[in-house]
Amino acid sequence: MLALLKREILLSIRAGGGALTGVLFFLAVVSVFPFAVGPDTKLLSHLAPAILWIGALLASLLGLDKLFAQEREDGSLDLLVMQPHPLAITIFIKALAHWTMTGLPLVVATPMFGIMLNLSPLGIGATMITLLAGTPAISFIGAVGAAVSVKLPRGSMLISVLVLPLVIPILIFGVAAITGALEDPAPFTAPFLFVCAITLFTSVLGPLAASIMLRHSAD
Amino acid sequence: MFGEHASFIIPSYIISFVAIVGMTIYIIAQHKLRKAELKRLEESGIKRRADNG
Amino acid sequence: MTTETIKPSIWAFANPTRFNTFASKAIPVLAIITFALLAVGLWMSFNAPEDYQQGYTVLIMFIHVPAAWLAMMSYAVMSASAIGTIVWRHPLANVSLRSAAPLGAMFTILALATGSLWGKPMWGTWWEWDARMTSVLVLLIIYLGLIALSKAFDEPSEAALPLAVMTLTGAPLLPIIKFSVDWWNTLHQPASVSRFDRPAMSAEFLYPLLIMALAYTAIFFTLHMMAMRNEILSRRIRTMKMQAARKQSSKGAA
Amino acid sequence: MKLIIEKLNLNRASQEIVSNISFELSAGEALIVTGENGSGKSTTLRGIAGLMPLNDGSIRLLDETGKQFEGEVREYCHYLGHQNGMKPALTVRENLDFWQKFCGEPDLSIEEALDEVDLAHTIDLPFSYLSAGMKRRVSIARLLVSDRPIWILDEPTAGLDAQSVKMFTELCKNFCEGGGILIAATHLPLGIETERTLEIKASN
Repeated sequence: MLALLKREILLSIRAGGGALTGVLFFLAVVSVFPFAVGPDTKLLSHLAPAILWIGALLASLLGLDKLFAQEREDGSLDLLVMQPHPLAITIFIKALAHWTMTGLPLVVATPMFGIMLNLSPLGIGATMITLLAGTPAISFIGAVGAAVSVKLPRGSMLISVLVLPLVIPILIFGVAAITGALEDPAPFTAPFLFVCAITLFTSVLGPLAASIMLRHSAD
Repeated sequence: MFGEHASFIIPSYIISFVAIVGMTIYIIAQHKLRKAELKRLEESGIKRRADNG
Repeated sequence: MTTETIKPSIWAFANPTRFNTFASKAIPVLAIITFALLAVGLWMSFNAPEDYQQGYTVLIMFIHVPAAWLAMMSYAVMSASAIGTIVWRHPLANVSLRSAAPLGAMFTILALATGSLWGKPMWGTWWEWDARMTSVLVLLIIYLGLIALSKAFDEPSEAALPLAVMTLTGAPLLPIIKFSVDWWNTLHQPASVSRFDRPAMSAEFLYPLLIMALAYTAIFFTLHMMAMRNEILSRRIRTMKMQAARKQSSKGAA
Repeated sequence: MKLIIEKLNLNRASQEIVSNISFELSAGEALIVTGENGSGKSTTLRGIAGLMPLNDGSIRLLDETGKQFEGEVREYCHYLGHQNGMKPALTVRENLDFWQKFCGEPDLSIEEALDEVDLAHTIDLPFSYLSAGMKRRVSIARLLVSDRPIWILDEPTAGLDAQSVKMFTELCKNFCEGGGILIAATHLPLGIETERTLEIKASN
């Protein structure tokens, strides 16, 4: 399983640098916002948690279409499915690797974007923690979307349509937790714990559902 | 009738009616079409077999 | 040789054929029940007294709330069908799932449209990011995504499992979405009181509402059964066309 | 060890492709599956490899005492399909190393396996640099790096030149002599003593 993680990470570094593309996309989304909203720093810092989360959400959807479709194209999927390892664990690792190469770089890049959006250090910290806890769920649910559209040649739009409504709770609680950390009466712990709970729940649900799909996706 | 808000009440009933009846008509039309096609296929199927023999 | 080619199609359609025979008998009965319930429900609705707060707009509730309930019930029917597809691989389960999705979407759109028409005189705007309306909107996106997924495959039987898996993945997430949207709503508008939340509903509104809900349920099941019958027919047509094509090509080869 | 296939029946897009295939193979035996294009050779092999849901029938793997092996039969199989299952962006070594670790039961080392297919010199080249025939040979080397008692090969010699085919039949012979069970869809006989042929006809 460690071998799979290593291979996935190697692949995303080699083939076009999936990790960098994600951060680049994040940068593009974040820097487009001020053009739409105006350069008002006060407004931007108020909107910053939302901008960062939406950017992360969209960036996390990148590359999901390739998660299983590419494996299927080159015949690897058959071999992955045949092995004695529980398929759900294999999928869990693949989703985790996807997160490592898309979600995790965003967490690391957040301080820079936070400064650009005039977010306070506390806000930056809160954003990083909620992104760290929340973005894995997008990869886990995304794995289901990737699995059901594994046979569709142009599935990436469909995956986004299927996955986005399901990750709304993550967005709501993630942004709410940041707001909670910044503004006094609003709570931080409760929404943050919801984020963690949803991520844990989807880490089981996503790989299990995707494994049912891939196990029986006869060719 | 229906007081000052009639312009909201009547459209909402009309919309619901149109949607449900429209869906029903659509489904019935599809049913007719498919029945006809099935009949056509069955007839042409017999013909094809006759050609063979 | 001939028996061999016929065997799989008989095997595959044994149950659907029986279903179609059953449906032909059941649909008229269901239709009569639907009309009866609808007639009673509408009669009771229009004879309900004017609400002291909402005036006659309460009339919209009698078609809005059932539509919203049916929007959720369609998803429950779809989830049950999804289990049927995954666990028993029953062809009828997939037919049921595919047929229920457009109906669910229709009721969701009706809930949104009537909700908006109810909201305008109440809130003064056509759209309010009210907790219930927002959840129903998310539900609509999910329905449309599932319909798009079911249409994305060339071969309907290939869509069966993807559709079932996606539907079932959504099922446990729906309550979480509902909860999060409610939570989000109270966070942002702590003062606003949802118009749809009425602490206690008097019997004069409750009974017509319940009858209307039953009528809507009957509409759903009637249309669902009719749509399922259509789906089975269209598959039979497909199989026949494919067999004809194969016969043609084997003739060409020989 | 005995592989027993009974009344295999497979569907594809709700059309029956393969019907009523039964055979038994003991350790050291090879089965060559033949048939015209579209007759269901690949489907049969995929079915045995556990990659297609069985419409009917059973696949069992028994040991000498007649006891069934633990787990699914597919876990005891190597499958070589039309595609090679290798990542073009990774080197030959990285590709084989991954499959060896992921499949477990390491057998030959990567260097030894590549030696067997005469590709020792390509070990650090990216897989995408290789020619089609070399790619095929790397995926044959994959069969050697992990130990599996059953090989299921779908057109294994596609794209191989005469010399490589000879090398490959040699490998198959060795595998069977070592007590392996081999099922291959191929046009040419492998020249294994225990070789049998199963012809599949299109079911309609």
